[in-house]
Amino acid sequence: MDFSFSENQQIIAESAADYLAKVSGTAAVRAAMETPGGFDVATWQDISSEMCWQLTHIPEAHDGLGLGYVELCILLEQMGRNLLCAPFFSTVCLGVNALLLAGTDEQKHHLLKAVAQDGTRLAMACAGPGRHWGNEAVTVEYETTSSGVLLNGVYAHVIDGQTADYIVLAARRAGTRGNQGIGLFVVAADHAGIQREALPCMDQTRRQARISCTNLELDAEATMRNVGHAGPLLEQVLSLASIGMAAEQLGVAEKVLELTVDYIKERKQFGRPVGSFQALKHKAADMLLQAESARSAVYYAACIADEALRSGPLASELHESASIARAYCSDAAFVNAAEALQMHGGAGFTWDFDVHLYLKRAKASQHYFGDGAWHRERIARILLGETA
Amino acid sequence: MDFSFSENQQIIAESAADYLAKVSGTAAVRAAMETPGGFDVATWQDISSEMCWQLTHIPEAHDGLGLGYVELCILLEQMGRNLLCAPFFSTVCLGVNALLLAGTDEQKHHLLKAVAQDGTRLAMACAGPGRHWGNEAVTVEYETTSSGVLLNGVYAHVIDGQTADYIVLAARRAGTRGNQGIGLFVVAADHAGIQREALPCMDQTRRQARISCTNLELDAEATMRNVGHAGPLLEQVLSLASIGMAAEQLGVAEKVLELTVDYIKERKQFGRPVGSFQALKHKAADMLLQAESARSAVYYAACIADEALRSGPLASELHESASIARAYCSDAAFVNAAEALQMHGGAGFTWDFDVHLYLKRAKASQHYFGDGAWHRERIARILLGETA
Amino acid sequence: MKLGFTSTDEAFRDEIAGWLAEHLLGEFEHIRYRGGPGDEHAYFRERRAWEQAMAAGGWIGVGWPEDMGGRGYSLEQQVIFHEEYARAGGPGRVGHIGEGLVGPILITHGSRWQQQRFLPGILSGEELWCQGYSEPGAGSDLSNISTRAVYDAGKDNWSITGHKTWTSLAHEAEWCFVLARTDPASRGRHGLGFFLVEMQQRAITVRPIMQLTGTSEFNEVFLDQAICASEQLVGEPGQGWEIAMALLGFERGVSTLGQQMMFQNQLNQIITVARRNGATADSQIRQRLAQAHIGLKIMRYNAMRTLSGNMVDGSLNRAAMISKLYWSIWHRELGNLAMDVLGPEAEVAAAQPYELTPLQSLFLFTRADTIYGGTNQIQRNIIAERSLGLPREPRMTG
Amino acid sequence: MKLGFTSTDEAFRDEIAGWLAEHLLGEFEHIRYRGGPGDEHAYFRERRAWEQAMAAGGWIGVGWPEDMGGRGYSLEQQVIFHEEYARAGGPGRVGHIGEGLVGPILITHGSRWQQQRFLPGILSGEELWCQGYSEPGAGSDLSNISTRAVYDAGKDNWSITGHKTWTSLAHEAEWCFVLARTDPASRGRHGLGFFLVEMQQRAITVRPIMQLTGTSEFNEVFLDQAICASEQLVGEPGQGWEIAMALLGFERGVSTLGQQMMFQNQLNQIITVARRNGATADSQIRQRLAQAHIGLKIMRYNAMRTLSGNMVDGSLNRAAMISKLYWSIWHRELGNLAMDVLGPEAEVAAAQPYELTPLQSLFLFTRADTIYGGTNQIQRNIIAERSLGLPREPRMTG
Repeated sequence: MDFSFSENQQIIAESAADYLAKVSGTAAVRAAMETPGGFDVATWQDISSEMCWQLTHIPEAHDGLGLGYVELCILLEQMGRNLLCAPFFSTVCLGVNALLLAGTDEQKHHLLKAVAQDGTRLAMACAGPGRHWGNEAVTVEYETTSSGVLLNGVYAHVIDGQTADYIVLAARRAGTRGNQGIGLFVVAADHAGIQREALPCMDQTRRQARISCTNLELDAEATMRNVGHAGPLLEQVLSLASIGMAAEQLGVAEKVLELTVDYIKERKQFGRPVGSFQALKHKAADMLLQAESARSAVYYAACIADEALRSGPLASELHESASIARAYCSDAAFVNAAEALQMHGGAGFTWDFDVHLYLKRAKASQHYFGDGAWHRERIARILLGETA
Repeated sequence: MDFSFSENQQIIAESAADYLAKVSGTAAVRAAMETPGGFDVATWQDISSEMCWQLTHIPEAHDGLGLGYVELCILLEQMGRNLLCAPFFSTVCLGVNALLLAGTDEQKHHLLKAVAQDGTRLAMACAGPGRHWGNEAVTVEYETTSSGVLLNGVYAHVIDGQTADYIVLAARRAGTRGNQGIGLFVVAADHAGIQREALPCMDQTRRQARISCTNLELDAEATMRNVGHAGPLLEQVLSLASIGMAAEQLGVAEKVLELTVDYIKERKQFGRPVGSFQALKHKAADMLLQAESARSAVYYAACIADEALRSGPLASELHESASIARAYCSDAAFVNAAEALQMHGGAGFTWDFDVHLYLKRAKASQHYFGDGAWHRERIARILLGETA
Repeated sequence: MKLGFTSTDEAFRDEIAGWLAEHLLGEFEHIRYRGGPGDEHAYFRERRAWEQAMAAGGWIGVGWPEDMGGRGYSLEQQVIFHEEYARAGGPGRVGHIGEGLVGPILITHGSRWQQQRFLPGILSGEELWCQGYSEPGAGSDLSNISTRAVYDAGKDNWSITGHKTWTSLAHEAEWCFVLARTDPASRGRHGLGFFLVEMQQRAITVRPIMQLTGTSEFNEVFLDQAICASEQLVGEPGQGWEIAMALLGFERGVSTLGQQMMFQNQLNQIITVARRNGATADSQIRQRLAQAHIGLKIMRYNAMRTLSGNMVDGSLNRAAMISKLYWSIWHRELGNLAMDVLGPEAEVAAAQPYELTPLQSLFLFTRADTIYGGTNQIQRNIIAERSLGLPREPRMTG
Repeated sequence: MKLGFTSTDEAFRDEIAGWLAEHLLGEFEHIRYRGGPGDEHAYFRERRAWEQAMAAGGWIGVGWPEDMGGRGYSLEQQVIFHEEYARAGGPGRVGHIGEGLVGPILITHGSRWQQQRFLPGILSGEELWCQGYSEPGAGSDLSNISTRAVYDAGKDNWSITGHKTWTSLAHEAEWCFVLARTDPASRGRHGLGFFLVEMQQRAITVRPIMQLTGTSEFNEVFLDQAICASEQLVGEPGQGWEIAMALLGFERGVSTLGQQMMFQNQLNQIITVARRNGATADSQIRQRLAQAHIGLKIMRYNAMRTLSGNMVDGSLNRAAMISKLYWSIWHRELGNLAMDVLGPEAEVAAAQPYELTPLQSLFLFTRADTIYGGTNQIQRNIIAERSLGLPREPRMTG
């Protein structure tokens, strides 16, 4: 048992921090978030072709770096700290994970190579309109035809759906419910039968799209493994994605604490730095507690994610550890960002200070892939042995 | 609209405070709580025959003082502040209210007079074992016989059940559920067929008993109004009782704040009174906010209780205002008592300081007649128009 | 203690409700429910016109004494007035600073000349006011004011130089009341003056502050030797702090009941969303909706207690002391609840580039409720020291 | 980063688990799960015997270096040891202060003589220790110690006079380590000495403190010219504070994992109650049970991080800095949750006159978790100042 970063992992973290300080500083973020696509194409090119971050946990057999989920989360934490505007999360935490778990050899060979070599962007569409995620929220239906399948329906909130090259679609056999009848498909985003509508978002650093499928015809090539029984696969992909987002949230929770500590050391009221007042010191201490605990939850879950991807002995802990990480980090990031804004006083309320960007990212993140209450209820079911 | 105390109400509050300072100081409470019955008989005699507090809201027609529920809550607030050990709440908030709302003229005439003249003690038994209160929690069943009714079953937590002279029993017609088939009965506590077992309690200032009915035979005289359809009456009695207990909780929330403020003004650490440290000052300010808001909730509900007892235009607000008062005051009393203990440091953890007595009363009170979550859920149903 | 209103009061309720129903339409129809906090930048011209329509109807200064041009309404009637105004979706008042703060302070502390000069403009809705309290270096610590006022005996006027911030309406108002230091040697609460300054002068520059919502309703105000005639100093030099504090007292008056009706409208919106998207099936959301409802009811009861304990003079009782802390925390959580009821939808804005929905603005804007007008940290200090008599912090300065 | 244990470690797990299964029965059967915090007064004689049985089995000081009489087990093995001990319901250790605090501090700061004199007694389970830190006037502010130690050159010993409080085991322990002022002119952290004092002397009086539970496991200790031989002073006069702080560091060592297994046992009990009385159908309770589970898991992960960041020397990293604040808040809420899961039943005690159930004791006793060993206010100050480098409060004294 060793729960500290290896030297390599330390180096990855530091170099990522240095790199992102260059390409994703405040100015860069504020520029990228105003662009129609929501990210800077050159930066994405550089990340995908020079840094090759998207290859981190892809096995070498598929031209990946063959590193682990811990290394991936180290990068995601740094991206969260810097509010990196890029289709990285959607491509890697959703797209790549879906391919790794549910892709056919053909699909893996073809698409993972594209991701590796051309910085191809992936996205995943699963939930329909409403407040839910996961299998029960899949509303798009597929029916089998002579030539393949036909998809109809709407996906409400697809992260980076507007700019993705390929999209993984979750659909259910017409008439099924809950975990039943789920199928996964992967298709070029410009495929006829797919309409994409970019949605204006409160958090400008992460975009989402509304995607409609109208008689979308797909053949066997597009069909992923276990069609009609892919519910468990989808749930695994979402848990892996949740762990990745928890890592981003950890980055947010830590960064807002640093911004705040720097500010309250400088800002003076009543003739002393406001950071010398107990009320603010104690809030800062609570923020540290949140951030440090979030760190523990994220990296434990990341280790479990590796187990799951490699079917290790602890693989069965995937959903539990993902929900623990998400339930904790969703709140930690939001609470810390909210406290940070309060502790910045009037300044935090202005557009020019960055705190609000983190507050918006934190709030948006709370609602992807199940909010805190949803994950706690899932934990309760596991705890009380109510799930199979 | 006038939401301040009248002069008379001021006088009632002050004289009650003075009186209770004499008969229910720390020493008196600690003595009374060690007695088998849990209260000092002489004090109860004095309260009931000299002060006649139990007559406060009983109409003059029944030898009462004909004052309002506001006046009653003023007294209950003071009793809460002083942790008065006496069967007042059970007699007045449960027993008397049950008689006023569900008693036959005969029962009112007979029993209210007894309460008025001999300090007769009343109690009410409704909930069976388990975590619930209200109609759905009534598990004792009655069946109609030639001579009257036959009751069988167990009441789990009857406040002052062990020392009451008469007990109001809630039972349901065999086979019914929820609000259906509820009947109320009033019977001498020493009636054959009633077994009473005093329960040792964590809060020594308020006792409860377990009461079993084995083929308890009751005739028409014991049967209260609307037998078989008394669900709504029971719910009203419980709402009135809830408002009364909220008033006690208000008293607790205020008293622990005072104890704490006195303590932290005196106690020195790091060369200054601990009360000069922001962390403690801010907690004290939050405690004041809780106490003041609890006060508003209690006295608004008390006004509504009067409306309900006199079928005024706002009578329909009874359940809502009771749940608002209880949901808020249950938490306010507990949170304030818990903070008070923390702010007393090690001292609050000792038997000799009174804080723990208030903490125990606050915790016990949270669980009578529905906890905070239960009352919030009831509010939600009212808010969303889900109840008839 | 008694609840409810007399039949006279109810008749008055019908009168104001009727008047609003008749007038709050046509050119004003589209500004109903608009212009509240977070939306104060919206439809300014129309709301100024509406202010004057209100004036024409005699609905400004209803609580002022009649000899000051008000209507001397009873407390109950004022409560009813504010309730009905909010219930009808009356737009955010552009004259609220004049009517709610400047008027009352001039009535209690102003000279006869000041009353005659300024009250009519407020009552007619023709002169709007803004407030010049906060400074970059004097946010929570208002006593740290560094704006200076220098008296010119020759011209018999004051020359004011400094930098004010968080001034709403500054770009629209004709007048501003400014807290400035009349004694350059003074510190803290001493040596301050309370000035009534005309905004239309070269010496004053207004710069909007862009907020996290992407909109601007607050401004920075730069005064560079702005001129203020000596009769426009309220009270004496050195009385500024006392007057400023008295004025803050009025913020907690009857208008809070109108604010609460606005809160009620917002809560109702959220409940409507919950009904639509099925959030009412989520037991956590149900608890939080109930909590919001409970909190708002108690806020109202607190206000009723405050008002019953004759607050009209601006003196503070305990229920009043907690009011800012209470409502700001409640409102901030309401904004958060709005987002969580919406769930994933919460992200979707009204339009590109960055036009937010009302509920998104509510969420973001309420983040400031716990900051302006004295942060919650300051509120807690004040409560602890004034209401509970706890010892002051050791002060380094002031 | 890697999770899980090696096969060697797992073999060791079988060994300790096996030993416990064999020995924790018969005369010891009834003390399983007993004697933890809130229950330390229970079965003292049996637990002392058990301590010696542990010693006979060679299970005391497993983490100490071998040349100090320990077994020099690896971190993993120590973790496993504490986990299995708690899993088996091993009773609260009466020797934990000696093994966990005194031993390590003597190993790092003690003289050869002190090591030879005191370590064997700890390893054999024959000499128990208690700690003399807190004083009535020095609770949160440990540096305010007023107990005095006066050196007698003639007798070459120290005479110690003062009043210590919150001393558990004082009435049972043979030895006490006492923080006392060697320089009467000194203040604050300077001029303190760290003494090893024999409890069996007339000059020492022990008075139990009755707690809100009605039981007493803490005591007041009155020293009236208690004698302490000069070789029983650890380090030099004036080094007391440094040594005391180093000792506090050990509190956050591997033993925390054992504590967490005890927490797990308590949570399991609560879940059992919830299953029995239907609380599992209450969505609020479900959320809180999940919250408790999440909190405990993360507490474990925090501890794993702390341990992996070689904490053996007692140095503090960030995850360690928060540990007391974290677990005390979690545990206090667990006690509260226990009551709320029980609902109305929570009130019913075990027996007259005032014998509480284990869950009632948990509820009441955990109220102290956020107080002793540095209140949470102090914990937050330390975290803010040491981990975040925020400025200190202006100090009046010390």
